[in-house]
Amino acid sequence: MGEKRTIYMDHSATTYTRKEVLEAMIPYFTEHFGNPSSIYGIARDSKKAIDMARVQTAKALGADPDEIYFTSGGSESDNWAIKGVALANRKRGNHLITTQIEHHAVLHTCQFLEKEGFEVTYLPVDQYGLVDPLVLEKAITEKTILISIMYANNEIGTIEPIVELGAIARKHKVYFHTDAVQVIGCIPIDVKAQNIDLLSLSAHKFYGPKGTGALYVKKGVRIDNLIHGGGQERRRRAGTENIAGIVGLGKAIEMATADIPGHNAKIRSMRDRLIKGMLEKIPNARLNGHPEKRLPGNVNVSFEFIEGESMLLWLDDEGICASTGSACTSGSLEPSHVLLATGLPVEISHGSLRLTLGDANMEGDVDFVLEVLPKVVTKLREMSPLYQKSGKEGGCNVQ
Amino acid sequence: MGEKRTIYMDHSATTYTRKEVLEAMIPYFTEHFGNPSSIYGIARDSKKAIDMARVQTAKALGADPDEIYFTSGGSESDNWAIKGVALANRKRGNHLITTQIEHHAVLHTCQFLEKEGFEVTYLPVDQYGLVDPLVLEKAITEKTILISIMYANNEIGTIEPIVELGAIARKHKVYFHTDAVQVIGCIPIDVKAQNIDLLSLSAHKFYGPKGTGALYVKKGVRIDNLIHGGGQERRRRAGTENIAGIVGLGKAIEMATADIPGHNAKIRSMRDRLIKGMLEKIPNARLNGHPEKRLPGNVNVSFEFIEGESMLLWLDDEGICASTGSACTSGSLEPSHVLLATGLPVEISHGSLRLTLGDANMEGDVDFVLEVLPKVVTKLREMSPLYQKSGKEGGCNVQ
Amino acid sequence: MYSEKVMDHFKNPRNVGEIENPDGVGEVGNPVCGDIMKIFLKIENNIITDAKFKTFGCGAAIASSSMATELVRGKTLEEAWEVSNKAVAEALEGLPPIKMHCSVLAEEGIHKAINDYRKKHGLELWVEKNPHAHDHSEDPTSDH
Amino acid sequence: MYSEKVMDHFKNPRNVGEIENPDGVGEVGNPVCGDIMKIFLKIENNIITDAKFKTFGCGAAIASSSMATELVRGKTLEEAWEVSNKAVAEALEGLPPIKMHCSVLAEEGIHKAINDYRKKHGLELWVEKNPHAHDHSEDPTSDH
Ligand SMILES: Cc1ncc(COP(=O)(O)O)c(C=O)c1O
Ligand SMILES: Cc1ncc(COP(=O)(O)O)c(C=O)c1O
Repeated sequence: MGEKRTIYMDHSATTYTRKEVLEAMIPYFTEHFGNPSSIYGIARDSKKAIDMARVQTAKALGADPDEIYFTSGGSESDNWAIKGVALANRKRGNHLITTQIEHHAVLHTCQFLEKEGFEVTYLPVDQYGLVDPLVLEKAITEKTILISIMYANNEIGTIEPIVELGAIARKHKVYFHTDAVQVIGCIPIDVKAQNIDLLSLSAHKFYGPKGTGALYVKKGVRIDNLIHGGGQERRRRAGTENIAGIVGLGKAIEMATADIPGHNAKIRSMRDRLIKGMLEKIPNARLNGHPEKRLPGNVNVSFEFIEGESMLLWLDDEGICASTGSACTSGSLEPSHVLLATGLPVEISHGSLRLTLGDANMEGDVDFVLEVLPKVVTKLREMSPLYQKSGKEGGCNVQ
Repeated sequence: MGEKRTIYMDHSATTYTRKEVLEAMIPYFTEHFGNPSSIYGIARDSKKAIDMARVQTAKALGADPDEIYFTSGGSESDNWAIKGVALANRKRGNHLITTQIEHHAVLHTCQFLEKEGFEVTYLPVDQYGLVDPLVLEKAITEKTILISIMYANNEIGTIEPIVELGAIARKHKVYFHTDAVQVIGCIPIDVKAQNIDLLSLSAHKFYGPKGTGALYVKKGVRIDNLIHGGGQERRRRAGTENIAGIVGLGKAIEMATADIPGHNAKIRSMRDRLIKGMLEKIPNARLNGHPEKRLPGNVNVSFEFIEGESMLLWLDDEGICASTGSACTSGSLEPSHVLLATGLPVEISHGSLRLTLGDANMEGDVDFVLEVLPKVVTKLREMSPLYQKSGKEGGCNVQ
Repeated sequence: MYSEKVMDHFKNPRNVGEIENPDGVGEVGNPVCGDIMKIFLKIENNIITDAKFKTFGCGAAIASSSMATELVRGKTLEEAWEVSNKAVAEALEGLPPIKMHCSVLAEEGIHKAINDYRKKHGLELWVEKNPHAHDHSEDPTSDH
Repeated sequence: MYSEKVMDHFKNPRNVGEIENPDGVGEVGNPVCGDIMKIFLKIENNIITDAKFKTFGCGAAIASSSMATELVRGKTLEEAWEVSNKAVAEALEGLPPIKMHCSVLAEEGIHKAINDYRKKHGLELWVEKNPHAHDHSEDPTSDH
């Protein structure tokens, strides 16, 4: 695969660390390496750097700095938010509400809590992946202590009506958590205006380093610790701080939120051209997710009669980095739980492709994908026993 | 405090990241940044890098690579080991054994489990901080499912008889976890020969980056996940991998364990000269911890009649970075739980100083500290109402 | 994640296509599970003179079909019946553990096509020795 | 963590020492808690003409003793009694929340020394207005 250009269209899986971000981080490995809990000079430098990252993060979310807690990433933030609130509020009730299309960091945490005696309602979504606020409201019981609904879905890019959903939670005095891992830099966040009590984010989704995230916890929310130990993060998250990572997160969120409309306009125009081109050039293809309420960089299309991984391998051969479901499950044999929740038939969901655009892309990348992809689909369809050259009615020829 | 030289004697709190380690990490931020769960080329590079770090870590511990799980640090590893084993083995029993001198990452985790219905025995230690294997054996009941004893203490440097303690655990078929955060690069580890079932470590204690650690879990040990979600770390620890951090951990552990005897010889000779000099030059001072069974870099001395923080501030003024108890609690008003467990009176434990030597030190640093410290102690004693110039009998003049 | 051999057979699959008027056909798998293999055999004098396939599935499924058809060509039916999933996986220089079922599918496809032929010719159907004898064990040369 | 003013009073503490034949002495705190302050006052015509201290404690404890003795010098006993812990902390340009108790200790030390004087002179002892009135609140200018 030699010297070919790499076209990275998997920004929802992870992003590179921006140059400016890495540069901001470097001094904290070797020079200002002191443990921020110590009192001497070099430790005070680390402490100041963390304080600054906290201010940057708070500003990007419309929060107070002392509502921001740094973690090791989106998964830890999700685990902490959900287990922490569940355990701390057990006396008030044992019912949680989430959706069928959450990331596994939320779903598996909820399943863990079910084993511990909690009850969880997994809300359905419509064909576009949208949660219906009325359905949420009906699901709330006297025992509901937490609602956790993602801001936007990582696979199909659907943006949920968070403000409305949060307002319902608030009306019923139930804590509202949102997994905003995919939206930082794409949707302006204002936790106060948007009725959010807890919010998870992860730096490597917005050109920051991997292994660093944050949880916003509104002042007054009752939450247990997930990682117990030393007094870091105002006694709420133990462990010597990943100073360089935190500095990187702060810098990255500042840069990612500096001009969201400008960033989105550029990405969205590439995305729309890509979707249009794919659907025009390739028959028996359908767009997953919502046509408008979708992340600016997200393209998710299903191609009948073929399987996703073999598409990825061919695209990789052409230097195109893409994914099927979410990256974490692409080693798996199960079809995407998100696509199934939108009602897509299992056999078709196997043939879905996710391309997520971001700062690494240029218009030419779109052209190249539109040139390569139809050939790949044709090649695979030609060897598929499901594909009848006669046309669409090929369908699924189950034994 | 301007242009003065900084003498870093707080290696147990954290270390700088070694130059070679940082260099190994850099490409994984910007170039090989792919999500290792993906299948395309750049993601395979990340995957390979993680595999290599796993091999390096396994080798340093005498473990198999697939017994190593990367985490966000020592605290997470401790939390995971203890909660994970406790929850997964609840049916067999609800009793845990640990010691009174563990790091808070262990102690607070155990306290959390006590709230969840587990019973915990906190073993006492002798005046040197040693756990008595006979006392451990007596504490084991039919319900004991986990014994967690640190390899060496972070405050007083005492090295526990881990091999013997582990053998007792094995004899009684109880899982044995050790917090080895302080010993990597100081004591050769061989988990098989040393009867260890679970072992926590943290990269920033051996010249690796902060925010990365590992948990060794012997094959077959029943353990629940702590962070649920994606399938990373063979489905045991969710979250997009901190690739750069993991690469740094691998490189750091390889370098730290390449020549342990040589490293220790150098550090130990500085340590011994420092201890000897301090005790000779400063009256009413006593060494905490064991005279021989102690970490090569650890010096922990109590000075009567004065308080630790004011010592630290004066030392900082001279460019010397030191600590009182462990870094995480140095913002706290409580005297060290470790010193109290060794039987040191509270008022004296307030006046203790920890100096931990490491690769940043040279012989000249020892001379400088031996020159400065006696003056600091004298100055503070002169303003202490507890100090009677007449001599030792001053003692503690409690109201 | 895949060996070079797998990638070679994925990118340059041997024997793709259908055989007109095949002597035996076997279709296995299920689109719901994400893979279907259809094996076509030409059989003359108890010998497989041609083998082709069509496959809907992942890289490993395509490579396994390609390799399996390669392996049975020129063999007697008895010999072809003995081509195990393990043999397919080994010929591919290993498959990741979660992909071992693809080689199983290929073995089953061949068996089904052979029995299709035997049925058409009024011969007694051969039975799988032990449906659980397929080697699903982890392949130490690969990882997932 | 400490303001410049705290560091100045810690590094160059004013009024360290004992007063020979003091008119009032107050010792407060407890070595078990990690701080003891002993305040010595020289009082002439109801006015504090000299104040000294000896302190066992952290940086904030030493700085608070230094500042408190500075603040009461030259004051009448009535005025000195009104020097609150908050005044001490403010004069130090703030103390970290977990260190506010050091300023409380300083106030108490002064009070105790004044009452020691009053007792020696057969005067009625003054009582703390409200033992809980000390300002322990978080100081927004600092952090811990
Ligand atoms: C003995 C011991 N255990 C656990 C930890 C926690 O490690 P970390 O701060 O990397 O989470 C530390 C250090 O802070 C330690 O010294
Ligand atoms: C929506 C969503 N939530 C949570 C996560 C988990 O974040 P991380 O991998 O940083 O732990 C991801 C990404 O993997 C995600 O897309």
